[in-house]
Amino acid sequence: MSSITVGHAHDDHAAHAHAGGFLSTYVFSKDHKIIGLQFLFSTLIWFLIGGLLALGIRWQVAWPWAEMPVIGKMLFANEGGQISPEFYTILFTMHATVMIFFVIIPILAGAFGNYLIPLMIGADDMAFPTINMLSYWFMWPAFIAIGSSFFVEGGAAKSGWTSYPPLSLTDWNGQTLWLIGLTLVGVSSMMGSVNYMTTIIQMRAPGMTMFRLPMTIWGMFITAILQAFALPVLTAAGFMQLTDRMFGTGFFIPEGWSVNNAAAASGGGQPLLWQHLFWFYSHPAVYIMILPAMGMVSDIIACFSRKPLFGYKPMVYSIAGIAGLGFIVWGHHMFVSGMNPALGMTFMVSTMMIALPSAIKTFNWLGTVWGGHIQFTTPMLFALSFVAMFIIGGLSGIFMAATPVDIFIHDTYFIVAHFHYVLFAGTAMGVFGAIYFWFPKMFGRMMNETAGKIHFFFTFLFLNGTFFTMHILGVVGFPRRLADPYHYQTFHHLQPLNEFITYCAIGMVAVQVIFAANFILSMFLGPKAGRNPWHANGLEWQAPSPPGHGNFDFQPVIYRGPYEYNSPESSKDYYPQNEPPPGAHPEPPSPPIY
Amino acid sequence: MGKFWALVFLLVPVLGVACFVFAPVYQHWLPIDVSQEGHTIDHLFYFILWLTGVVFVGTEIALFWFMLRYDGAANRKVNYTHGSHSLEIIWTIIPAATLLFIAIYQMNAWADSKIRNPAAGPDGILGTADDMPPTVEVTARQFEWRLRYPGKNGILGDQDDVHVVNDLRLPVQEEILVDLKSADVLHSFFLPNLRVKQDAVPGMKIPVWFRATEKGSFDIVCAELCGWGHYKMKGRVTFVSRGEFDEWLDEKYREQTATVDSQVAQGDVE
Amino acid sequence: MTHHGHQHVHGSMHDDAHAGDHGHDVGISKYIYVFLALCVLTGASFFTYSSLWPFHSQPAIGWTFMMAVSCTKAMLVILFFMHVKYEANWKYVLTIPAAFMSLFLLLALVPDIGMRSRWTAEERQQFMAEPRDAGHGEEHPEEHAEPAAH
Amino acid sequence: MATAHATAHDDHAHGHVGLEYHPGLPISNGKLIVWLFLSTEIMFFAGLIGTYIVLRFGAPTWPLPHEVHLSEPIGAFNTFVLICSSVSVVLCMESAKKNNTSAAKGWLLTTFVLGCVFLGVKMYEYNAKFSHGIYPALPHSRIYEKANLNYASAVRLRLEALRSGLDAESAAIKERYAEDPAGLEQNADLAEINERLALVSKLTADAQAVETTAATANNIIASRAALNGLANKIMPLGHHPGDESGDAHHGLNDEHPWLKLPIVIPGGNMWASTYFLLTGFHAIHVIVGLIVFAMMIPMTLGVMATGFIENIGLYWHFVDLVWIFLFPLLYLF
Ligand code: HEA
Ligand code: HEA
Ligand code: CUA
Ligand SMILES: [Cu+2]
Repeated sequence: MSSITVGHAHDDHAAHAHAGGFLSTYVFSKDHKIIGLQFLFSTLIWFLIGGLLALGIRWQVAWPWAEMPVIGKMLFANEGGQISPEFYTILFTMHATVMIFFVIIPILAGAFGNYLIPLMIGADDMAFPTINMLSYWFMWPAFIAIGSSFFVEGGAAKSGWTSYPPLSLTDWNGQTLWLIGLTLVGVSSMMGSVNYMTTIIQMRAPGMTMFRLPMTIWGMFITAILQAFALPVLTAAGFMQLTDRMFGTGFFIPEGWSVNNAAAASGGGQPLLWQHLFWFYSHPAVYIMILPAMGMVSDIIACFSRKPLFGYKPMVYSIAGIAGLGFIVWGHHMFVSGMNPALGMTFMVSTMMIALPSAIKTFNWLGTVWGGHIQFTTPMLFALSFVAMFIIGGLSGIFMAATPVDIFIHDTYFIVAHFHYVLFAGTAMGVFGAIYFWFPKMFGRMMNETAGKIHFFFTFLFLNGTFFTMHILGVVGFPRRLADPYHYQTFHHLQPLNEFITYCAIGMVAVQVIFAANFILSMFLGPKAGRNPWHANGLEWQAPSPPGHGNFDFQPVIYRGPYEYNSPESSKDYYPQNEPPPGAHPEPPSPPIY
Repeated sequence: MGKFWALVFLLVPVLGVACFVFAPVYQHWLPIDVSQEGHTIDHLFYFILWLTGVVFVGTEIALFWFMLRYDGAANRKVNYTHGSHSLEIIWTIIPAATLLFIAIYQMNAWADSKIRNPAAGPDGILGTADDMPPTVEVTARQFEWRLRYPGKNGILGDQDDVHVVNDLRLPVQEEILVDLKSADVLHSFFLPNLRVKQDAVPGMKIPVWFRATEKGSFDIVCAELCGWGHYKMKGRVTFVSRGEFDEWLDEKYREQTATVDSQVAQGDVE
Repeated sequence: MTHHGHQHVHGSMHDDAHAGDHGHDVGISKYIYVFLALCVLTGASFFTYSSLWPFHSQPAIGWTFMMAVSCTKAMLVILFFMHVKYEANWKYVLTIPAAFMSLFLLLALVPDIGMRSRWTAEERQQFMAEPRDAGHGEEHPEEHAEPAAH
Repeated sequence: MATAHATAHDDHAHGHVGLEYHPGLPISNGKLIVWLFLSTEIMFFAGLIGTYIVLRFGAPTWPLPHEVHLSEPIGAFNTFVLICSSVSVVLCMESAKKNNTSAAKGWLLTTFVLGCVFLGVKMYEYNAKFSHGIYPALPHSRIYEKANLNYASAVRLRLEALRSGLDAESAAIKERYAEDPAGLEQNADLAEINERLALVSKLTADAQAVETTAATANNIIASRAALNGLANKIMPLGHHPGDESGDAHHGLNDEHPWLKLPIVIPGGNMWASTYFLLTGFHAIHVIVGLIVFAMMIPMTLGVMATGFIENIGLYWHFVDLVWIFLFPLLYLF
């Protein structure tokens, strides 16, 4: 008997089966699914804000000092509707801060991690629901700190998302709020990550061995480890910067340092110390921002290729390899920073080596598609584009890993192209795919496929128009973080290209309306999904859609890995993880409990 | 639909390659290189461009081909497999070897541009008699480049120094040694046409060296965020012959002493 | 609030956790011995401060000694007070990577921060303390460029 | 591995099924999450202590403990206090295991008191620094890295400020006694102010002399000697064998604490930055532990509570561990 059929009566099992009141059910909920959705909605709103900030950047770079249409007069009345150079620095600093700390990291770990981990491993919730709830609510003071920093005197942080001292020590209050906000995000992530690790280690369903975990869970698990080991170092560094700013310690400033003829500070430290500590976190952080997406994409690709994931174990090992190597390559952000050049040499070698596990992953994705039975659904298109785009972003990383080449392209748009390819074209596309894929589970309804495909098509086109051309800018040496690049003769002739990029960026943000409409309308109007609309194998698909409190209306018992599509053992083209093999056990070891 | 999507994905390598083919035609390419060593960096860039280009086209075309070929609508039989050991080994070893090769191949260029400091002189040891004195000291500050030449006696830090702002003149065809400093925050001394870039760090004096092969005037770009005026921290570097350089330096020195003298005469100097 | 919270009390697992413990449970005396050892070791590192310590002129010896003592103390606390001696192998999975990562961070900081006076600007040297043994005798020529120019 | 049958939820009020799990480790979830949390703490302190180590050993020089009023015996005493509290926590757990609740409560209170003693001593130590002008930075800090002209002029400025303050004070007193010359004569405050003014004028003269010598001396050695002499008079540096109290310098600042003149401590600023950062974060961890202990005081510490006591104990031992390294690094190196 297939356990999928068990408990069909519970399909409409509501998330609020028990009397708890609106507040404790939807607001201060301890249910991992509600918390996951809370993260999802918050991050999508920040995504929109981050995207609008990006348009501000693009506007200025394409038409420096031109008056912004319509909203310019509202926002920058004092400057006659133009962006001031100072505001430009705020724009990219906050764009990056929002995108990285309030969108990508929380949407991966907070939204999908929360929603999927217990469901995919067969648990009824996280190990510590209260800590889980707190990890969401710790985001709010951070949202407020960062959101309000736009309105404090001097404006929001403006030293770049990397916040290099001593510049960041001369900044106004915005920087203090930035540091506080980041510390709070850090606390939230810490609580999340220790909880996820505990849950994954301890609360797997019977039969769910580590090597039967879906790649999503592996991605989340390794990400949690990365967070746990890397983030505290950033927190420590953040506190040092805070004391440098507020109590006058001198960790990041040399003796006798003074700016604007102020009295010499006591100092005794070194600006490079921040860079080391910052990148010791932030390099692993870039993998924090991609490993969960890689995991989710692996699941989606296998599902819609109707074929087992190619090389499951190598995939797992390469995630672990990326994580391990990720800790010893941070210096590649500092090749021209004044770092000891001998150190640069060692970081160069380790950086080259980190491309290796990524190569293994890429080839295994291709291997999965090869010989499959591809269903071109929206999530699949996004997942395939993740692979196509990650290759571009990864390969541009090789240029920068080559130290001599990095001398030229460091801090040019080549870098901007690189990280938007991995972050936006990679992770964000993966996230879109994941939203389309798990939406039916989250809301019990399907998203509109046609709208999804239109969304995909234009996003894909505009995204490449925006970011691929940035490589070319970088090859000319066009520097990043520049309010008016045409100040320099060398870059005069690049303006048409920049205008083209801006048009594409506007288009890209505009087509997200389709996504937003599709998302919101489908929540209420989409066709009912049923438990397993994609005929996928994962355990989450055997639970009701949306799953009720406690997730499962039967006791999951796992018999195989999550990728048995078209297995000769099964008559269907899928073979859920908890379906008993024919003959072996007529009944699951523990009968379903209601 | 599969065919359509496959073709959309085919656009990526096609347009990508086109982008890199046409960019040089429209001068959207590496700025001209007037340095002795810059060509090694350019060479490495091209080398990596070709290598990654091949990998890029190969993988993207493979993806396109699989999408086209294994479209579910065609209802072919699925190739049920969990992977292949030998394939895994192949695609681990080949990239590993390639990457290791690039890593080793570039070391020399890195050493030339950041490790083999000409200040050490022919014997390669700092602090000996044959040390090379710096040609100029560049101090970055918000938002300008302060330049200090050692003057006639070749010693920095005395009355003889010549001070200039933003207008860096240097002799062509000579090894130039710059002492790079910062007076306030981080900046970066970027000479796109010489493939030179080095951050200026407060409290540090970092050696930078290069040799220009052609006369001409080029941008000095500040490539590290240094505040609201980062975008306008522009300087010019002009390479002239040795004779012109000496003349110019003399003239600057005369101008400078003249202004100091007149200020002293007017009692302007504290 | 009517919410009960989801404190997972894993009763049976708790027993498992101490299954291996029973053989070692020699009671309080074990802790007393460890306590005494810790006191003695604290005394030992404190001894480096007394005038009887023979290596005052070679601080490196004292440092090494003290770090060895601290590591021993740390081991005692971890093994006995934190019961790690009685835990299964998972303890290595947690502690070894953390130890390696912190060491690597430290090592990578040495060439830049530990040797930060390598490429020091004169402006910094003006304000920087001098090495103690440099004394008042030999002076660095650059240091002459002090405020005299005011 | 054998499947441990663990019931996830003890409350069945929610009306959903209790699921069976296949735990990976033979420990409770609580203990696991505490251990994971502690590994993040290891990295946190690795960042802090690592920073300290590289900054300290890369510094051109570092103050001797006495120069910054650091007392090794006090540090050793505090180490001892923390070790005792570590023992009392394990004893608390052992008692709880045996269901001896009153003994457990006793050991808990002992731990709590020991933690408070540690913090008290820490406050006393901080105070010793603050009262000598050892802060991380201006405006409170009086530390200068070397005796140069900057320093000499800072001394002069401080003396000038003192003089104008004293002048104002004496003028105020004189005004108060304007109609009472006899009372004015007997006023002890005024006498003291005059005494102080005399000292300040003398010192000002000295400082000015040093400044002129330093600025005009054609030989660096003479200039240096003059400046160092001034600094040494205000606060003598170096190790003084025999004065074990750590507080027995005899400079002007010690003889006349109201002077608060700038002092020269080579490496003192970085020392203060790192010392306060490391001990400060350690103290914060102690405080967090104490808060939890305080919350446990009303609890029944029986067998049921052992898991909880073990977990907070793990945390407390970790705090102790950090101190085990901080003590030699900060006090004895
Ligand atoms: C998700 C985020 C993410 C990811 C995954 C990566 C992945 C990589 N990154 Fe990137 N990086 C960033 C985000 C990311 N990066 C960000 C945000 C910055 C800038 C921060 C800032 O300054 O603001 C940055 C900056 C950055 C720099 C610093 C540049 C500079 O400032 O000068 C460098 C230098 O080495 C680098 C290298 C790499 C490398 C080698 C990889 C590798 O992991 C890539 C490996 C993948 C592949 C190589 C492709 C697939 C492989 C094959 C198809 C096999 C065959 C390939 C070969 C044989 C070559 N990155
Ligand atoms: C995850 C990270 C991320 C993402 C997604 C993006 C997205 C974009 N970025 Fe950004 N960017 C960074 C991270 C990111 N960026 C970082 C780290 C920097 C470096 C900053 C620094 O130098 O310090 C940077 C810098 C940077 C620059 C360089 C500025 C400079 O150096 O001067 C530029 C310039 O063009 C740019 C442009 C864009 C554009 C056009 C997008 C577009 O892709 C944006 C498109 C936006 C959307 C598509 C949002 C749509 C909204 C939704 C989908 C929500 C739907 C809503 C509901 C359902 C309610 N970015
Ligand atoms: Cu100077 Cu940017
Ligand atoms: Cu990186």
